[in-house]
Amino acid sequence: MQSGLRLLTRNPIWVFVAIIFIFFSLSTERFFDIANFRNILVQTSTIGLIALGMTLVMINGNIDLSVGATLALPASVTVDVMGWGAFAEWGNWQILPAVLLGLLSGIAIGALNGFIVWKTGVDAFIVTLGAMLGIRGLVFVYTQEQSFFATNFTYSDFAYSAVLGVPTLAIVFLVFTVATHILLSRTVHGSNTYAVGDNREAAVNAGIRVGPHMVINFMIIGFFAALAGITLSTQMGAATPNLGREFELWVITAVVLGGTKLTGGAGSIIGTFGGVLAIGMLRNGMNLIGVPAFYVLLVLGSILIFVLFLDKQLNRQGEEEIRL
Amino acid sequence: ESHTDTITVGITQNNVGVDSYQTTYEQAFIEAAEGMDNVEAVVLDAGGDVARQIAQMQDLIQQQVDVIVIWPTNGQAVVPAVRAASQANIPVVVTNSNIAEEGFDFIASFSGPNNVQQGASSAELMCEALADDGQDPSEATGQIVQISGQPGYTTAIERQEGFEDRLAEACPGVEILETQPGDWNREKSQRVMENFLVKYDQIDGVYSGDDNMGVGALNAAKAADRVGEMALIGATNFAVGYEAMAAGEYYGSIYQSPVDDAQNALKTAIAVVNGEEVPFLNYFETPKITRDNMDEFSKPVF
Amino acid sequence: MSDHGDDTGSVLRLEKIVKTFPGVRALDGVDFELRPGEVHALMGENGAGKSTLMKVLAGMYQPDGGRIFIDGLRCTLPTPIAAKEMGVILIHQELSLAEEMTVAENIFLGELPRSRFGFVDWGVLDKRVGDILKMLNVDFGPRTKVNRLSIAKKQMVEIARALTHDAKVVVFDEPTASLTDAEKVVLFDIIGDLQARGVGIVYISHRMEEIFKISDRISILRDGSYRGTLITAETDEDAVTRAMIGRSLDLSRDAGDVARPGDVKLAVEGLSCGSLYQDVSFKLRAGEVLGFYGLVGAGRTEIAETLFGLRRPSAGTVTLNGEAVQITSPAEAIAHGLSLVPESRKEQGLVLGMNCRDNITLPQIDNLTSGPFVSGPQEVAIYEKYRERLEIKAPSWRAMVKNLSGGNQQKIVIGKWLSMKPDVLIVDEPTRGIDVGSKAEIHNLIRELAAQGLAVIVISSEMPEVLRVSDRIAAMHQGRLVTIFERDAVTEDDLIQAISGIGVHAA
Amino acid sequence: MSKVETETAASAKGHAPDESAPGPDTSRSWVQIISAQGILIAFAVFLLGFGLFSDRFLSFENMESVLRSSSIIGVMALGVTVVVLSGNLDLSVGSMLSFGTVMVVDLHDKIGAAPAMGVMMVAVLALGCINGFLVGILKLNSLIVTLGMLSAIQGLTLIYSGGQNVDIAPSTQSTTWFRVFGRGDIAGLDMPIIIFAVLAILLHCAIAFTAYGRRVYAVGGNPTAAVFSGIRRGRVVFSTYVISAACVGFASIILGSRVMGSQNNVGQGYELLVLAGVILGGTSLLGGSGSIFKTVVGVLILGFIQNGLLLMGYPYYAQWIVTWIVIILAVWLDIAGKRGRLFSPIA
Ligand SMILES: Nc1ncnc2c1ncn2[C@@H]1O[C@H](COP(=O)(O)OP(=O)(O)OP(=O)(O)O)[C@@H](O)[C@H]1O
Ligand SMILES: Nc1ncnc2c1ncn2[C@@H]1O[C@H](COP(=O)(O)OP(=O)(O)OP(=O)(O)O)[C@@H](O)[C@H]1O
Ligand SMILES: [Mg+2]
Ligand SMILES: [Mg+2]
Repeated sequence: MQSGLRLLTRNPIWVFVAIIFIFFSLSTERFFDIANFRNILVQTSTIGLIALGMTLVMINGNIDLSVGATLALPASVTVDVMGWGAFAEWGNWQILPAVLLGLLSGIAIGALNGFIVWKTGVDAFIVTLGAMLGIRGLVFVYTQEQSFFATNFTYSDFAYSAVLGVPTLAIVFLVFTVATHILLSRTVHGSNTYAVGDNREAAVNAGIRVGPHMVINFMIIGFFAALAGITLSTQMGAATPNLGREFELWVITAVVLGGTKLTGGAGSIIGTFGGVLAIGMLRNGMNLIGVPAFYVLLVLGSILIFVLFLDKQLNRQGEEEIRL
Repeated sequence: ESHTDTITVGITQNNVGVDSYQTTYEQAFIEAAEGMDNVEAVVLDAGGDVARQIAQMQDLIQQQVDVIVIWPTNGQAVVPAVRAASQANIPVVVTNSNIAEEGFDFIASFSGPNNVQQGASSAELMCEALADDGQDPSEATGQIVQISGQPGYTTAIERQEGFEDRLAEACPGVEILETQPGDWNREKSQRVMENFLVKYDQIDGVYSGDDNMGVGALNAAKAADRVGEMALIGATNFAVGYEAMAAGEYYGSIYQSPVDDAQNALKTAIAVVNGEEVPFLNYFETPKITRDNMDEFSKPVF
Repeated sequence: MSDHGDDTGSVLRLEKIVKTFPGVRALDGVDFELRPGEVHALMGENGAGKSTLMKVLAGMYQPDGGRIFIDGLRCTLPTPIAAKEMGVILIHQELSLAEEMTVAENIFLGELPRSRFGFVDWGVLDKRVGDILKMLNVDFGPRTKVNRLSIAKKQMVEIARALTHDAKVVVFDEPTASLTDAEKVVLFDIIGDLQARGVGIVYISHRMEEIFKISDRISILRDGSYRGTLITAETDEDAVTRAMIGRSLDLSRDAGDVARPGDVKLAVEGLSCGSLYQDVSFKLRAGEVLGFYGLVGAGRTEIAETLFGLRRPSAGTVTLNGEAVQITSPAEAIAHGLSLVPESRKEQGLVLGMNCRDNITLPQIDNLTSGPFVSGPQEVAIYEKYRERLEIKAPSWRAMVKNLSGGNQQKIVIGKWLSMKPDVLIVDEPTRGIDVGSKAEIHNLIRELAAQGLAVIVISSEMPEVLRVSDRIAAMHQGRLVTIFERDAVTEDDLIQAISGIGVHAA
Repeated sequence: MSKVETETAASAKGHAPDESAPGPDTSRSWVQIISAQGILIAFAVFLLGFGLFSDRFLSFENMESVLRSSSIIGVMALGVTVVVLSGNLDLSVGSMLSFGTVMVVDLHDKIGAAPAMGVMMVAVLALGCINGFLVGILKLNSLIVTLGMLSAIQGLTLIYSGGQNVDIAPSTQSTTWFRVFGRGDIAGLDMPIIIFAVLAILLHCAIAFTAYGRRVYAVGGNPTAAVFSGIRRGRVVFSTYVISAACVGFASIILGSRVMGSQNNVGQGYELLVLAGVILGGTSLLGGSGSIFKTVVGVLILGFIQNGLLLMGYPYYAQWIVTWIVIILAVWLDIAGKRGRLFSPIA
């Protein structure tokens, strides 16, 4: 009981998830429906996958604002490569090298960001703010402002396929959620992720190779952004150069809602998963009950602030606290 | 099959609130739906984000609406979502800007303006404007600049394409000095135009992807005292463009009514549900408008 | 090999180490030698270069000149890892822990035991940490989160790290600054164990009694240069002090300053703050120094913070100059003539990235304006006054405080609050980490201020300090004020008994 | 972000304690020299470089054009600098600009220029107060609060305007004195530039030379120590958001007057450009170090990058890539100088 309570105060987001779940279930009969839950999972998978990587990077004490732009490049690369003449004879196998190249391009961008953060010592916020602009520029250079279209419908069929009634994209998301959870909570790399974010100097002094460690986490988020870009492009059967604009804001929102500290050193995948679900359910629920578009923005913004406030209240030490 | 009870029409729009056209469209659509007693509309807005539009398509499919109207954020990227709707036996009507050809098999109809044609019409206006008195428009010469819509969006791409292709045919003597995006934004295009004005000593004409940007260009030209040297031509006539035209500062534009656009889309959608025959490309008229013929048109409400 | 020289018996030898920072020559050709199984104390004033020398040794700074020999072999130590691999372990002056993580994770930070596929082997970890903690005789387990520990316990975690390695050299940089007496005993036992295993120990401290208790030799630094090595058994405190600061100290209390207390400045009645402390009452007169003595965690800091408007009392009254007051913010406290020299200079006392002058004038900046703008000359005048008075060593008022040594930083904080000309001055651990010379100065200063009519509260965990500066001493135990002793009528034993809760008879 | 603080503190050993008087210090490397005035040197190199490639670049006409188009972002960046100096962020300024501009333009024809400006200012300041209350008084994280406000204010704007563009009627456009702010000039110098310059000087003096400014730096440098020094931190933080909002109000007036109309998303994405300008100038996101003057330089560099590349005929997205590189290089050189070595010492 007590530990359950502690779990809740540490992840107040799940309280919130429960509240909106009940609210929407009562508001519209279309919400509480297996098919709708599948939808929510698929819809959140894009932001969700990136949020997994963002959790690692933020626990590390860094942040990645460039994920929205990063996502667009692998999406374009994948759809483009698939259409290359070299793979014309490969049939559906042409998807394989395309996806691999796409993932690689995302990982490379992550590595570049991480390497700059490591070697220059410039704050990740600044490095990735620049990258957010620059990488979008690269995407425009690469695509020449054009959208790419996947002529192979197998590619988009994948997005709408399901295994045992569960959409494949949802499965991909859930599998990676579990994998990242294990990585973070059970492995040495995970422990070091917390240590580096908690007290970077101490981590350096303790002999953790902080630089390469951070690069790896940036590569992981690059991988996840690429994966998200590719799954998104399977849903579209196409890639557009504007893909993923403002995603970084929603990803960060989800991760912070999930209880990860912006200063690093604390956070969890379970919390992030809750944060992602909360945003997904809010969006979906408001669509279903027909909240006018203008009010959706107002509601989402207010809720974000409210959850932050709630979190603060739950974690207060009460009247004895020093007032700074 | 016939629908005796209410017809539910789901619409997912591109980006309401980004400009008046889309907002007016939305209002007209809702009004038109309310005007029919057996129609119920579920109105969604994708906020310009493809991913969100796809999610909205899924939500509409999930709600099993009778017909979906989509204003694509991107003509190619929504094809699979449209396909999924058609596989769920929900007919889809595309509105305002068309989807890629690959998706034609999955839609019941397209209702909207012909953006390529609009670009072409603007090109013709440009030739006329640059021709000296009595000169044949095809003989016209001059140097012009182009301010395009937001890069990567279908409407912007189609208008630019239509304009450039037709201009090369209709008056090969007119040269496009440079093209820069104004992102459908008046302030942005004002800044772009300011740069053009510094860069080029002589600009004979400006083509803007819509009047909102066109008026931005006009503002800049006025501030530099150079309105006299150039002909300004836009598209999607806005109230501000109409007024500028009346004041003689703006040469011409393309008249496109969001109300027509919305009503056309809704009617097409209802007809599709009722199993009526509709043309596959259901364009509505978008005539040229200049100072000479502007009396024939009522001032746009947006 | 000629490099070997005559150091066959030494585990570590530093030769002519030079390290300059812009504007400061922190180390100017320092020699140092350490034998296996020896405790070698390193002493010197604040800013003498002790920590810098040890950071060079631990691979954190690269020397600009000089040579390092470990086990007679010349080596370079480009990184902390390299130093660790050479068997050199540094226990930092400032705590360096990952607060959100467990004790076990901190102790094995960077070296967590792995099972297959990079997973952490929690079983092995718990066992190894458990063994170490048993040796240290502490009351927390491997899975306790570090941010739940008191400062002293955190210090023990730092120390525990040193025991995970087969170290050749262990450096303790002021390890006892926040330890209780009981914890010190454990620490000295551990040092004894290490010694017995042939490990060389470098021990930095400003506390003479410790140095004389455990060290074999004492090396002395002054202004970055080496001033020789003394054999502990053959020297005395006075000699060491003279080597450090160039003169002897008179540690007796001035006879002339017997306080003639004036009016009651501050009266506290039944003050409580939740579980932190309860029912605290005392009176403080002008011209009087009231010492607060107790163990870490006894609640003294919290009382000070409450008086200063940083905590809301749950009960009780505070009377200032005969007037009941409710102070809800430091700004109000200052307006009432209160000053607080806080416990932690880095977190609470200083804006590290600001220069010395701006730090000192910060609380009164509103009064230093001419027209709408801050008046530079007025500010500099205040800075100069307190620099002279407190003998602050800084290149100029423009120096950022983060580049000053700990002791000089502390003086900046004291100067900042003295310059407010308060009625009531509260100083919390005023000499933590301060060298003997400066310490004596600060003590004299406190006495002097009292003689001028100030009412002073001194919170300290060092018995000699409270005894030296106070007129009366309030002993605290677990959030309760046990007794207030008259200084002249109290013995050390009385105090120890009072603060450890022995014989708490109805007072 | 605060973690980096420990790192920079640890690696700041190369920073000359006395910047204005180098004294006997002989160890200044080229990195330090460049970085001490790095941003100004970069600025000069930029101007010269572009000047070589385009003869129009250094013309008065072009300079004025760049200054004018930088003035809106510039005015906003002044306010954001104050917020950043006190250790927080303000990402809501873009939405707030949309809100202010839509409001002032919409009200202009309805209630007249002066009342419109007054009402808009009050409304925008109220939004600033909400930011200030949430971050300063409730002490919620500023990044998330202003991110939430970004979205909420966008919604408010759309609700206010019903999603319609707003315009000042063409008949009044040429007669209203409201046109002065965006289109007027004094002695040939455009009004937006003058407003930007005046606000920059005022704020620079307020931050660099007054007691208030000192408090802002102290709160940004070490909030806890500031409170212990009797500074009412909540009020200081609150006030920075009010200042930021006021700057947005001024920017809205310039924008509204310049365009004489507004869309609901005019300010979209401005928050990041503004922040880029602040960072480029060298103001630390950790708070406590930087200046208004630096921000002005940073914003102008952004403006000249955009303008120069355009004049040289590069596609618009080239400016994004160049901005990326310039931001990282500028900040890198800055901190490299402070720590005395080019690469981070972290292994
Ligand atoms: N990172 C740095 N940058 C500039 N100067 C420094 C730096 N670190 C130390 N110094 C200077 O080097 C000198 C020696 O400092 P150090 O910390 O070694 O003194 P210390 O003997 O350990 O003093 P304390 O007893 O106060 O801890 C001081 O003058 C200090 O100001
Ligand atoms: N039992 C405890 N568990 C966790 N933290 C503690 C405990 N006791 C004290 N602390 C923390 O240790 C720090 C020092 O203790 P505190 O300030 O309460 O005592 P104090 O009487 O002021 O003693 P001192 O002045 O010697 O530090 C405080 O920050 C407090 O939060
Ligand atoms: Mg030291
Ligand atoms: Mg204390």
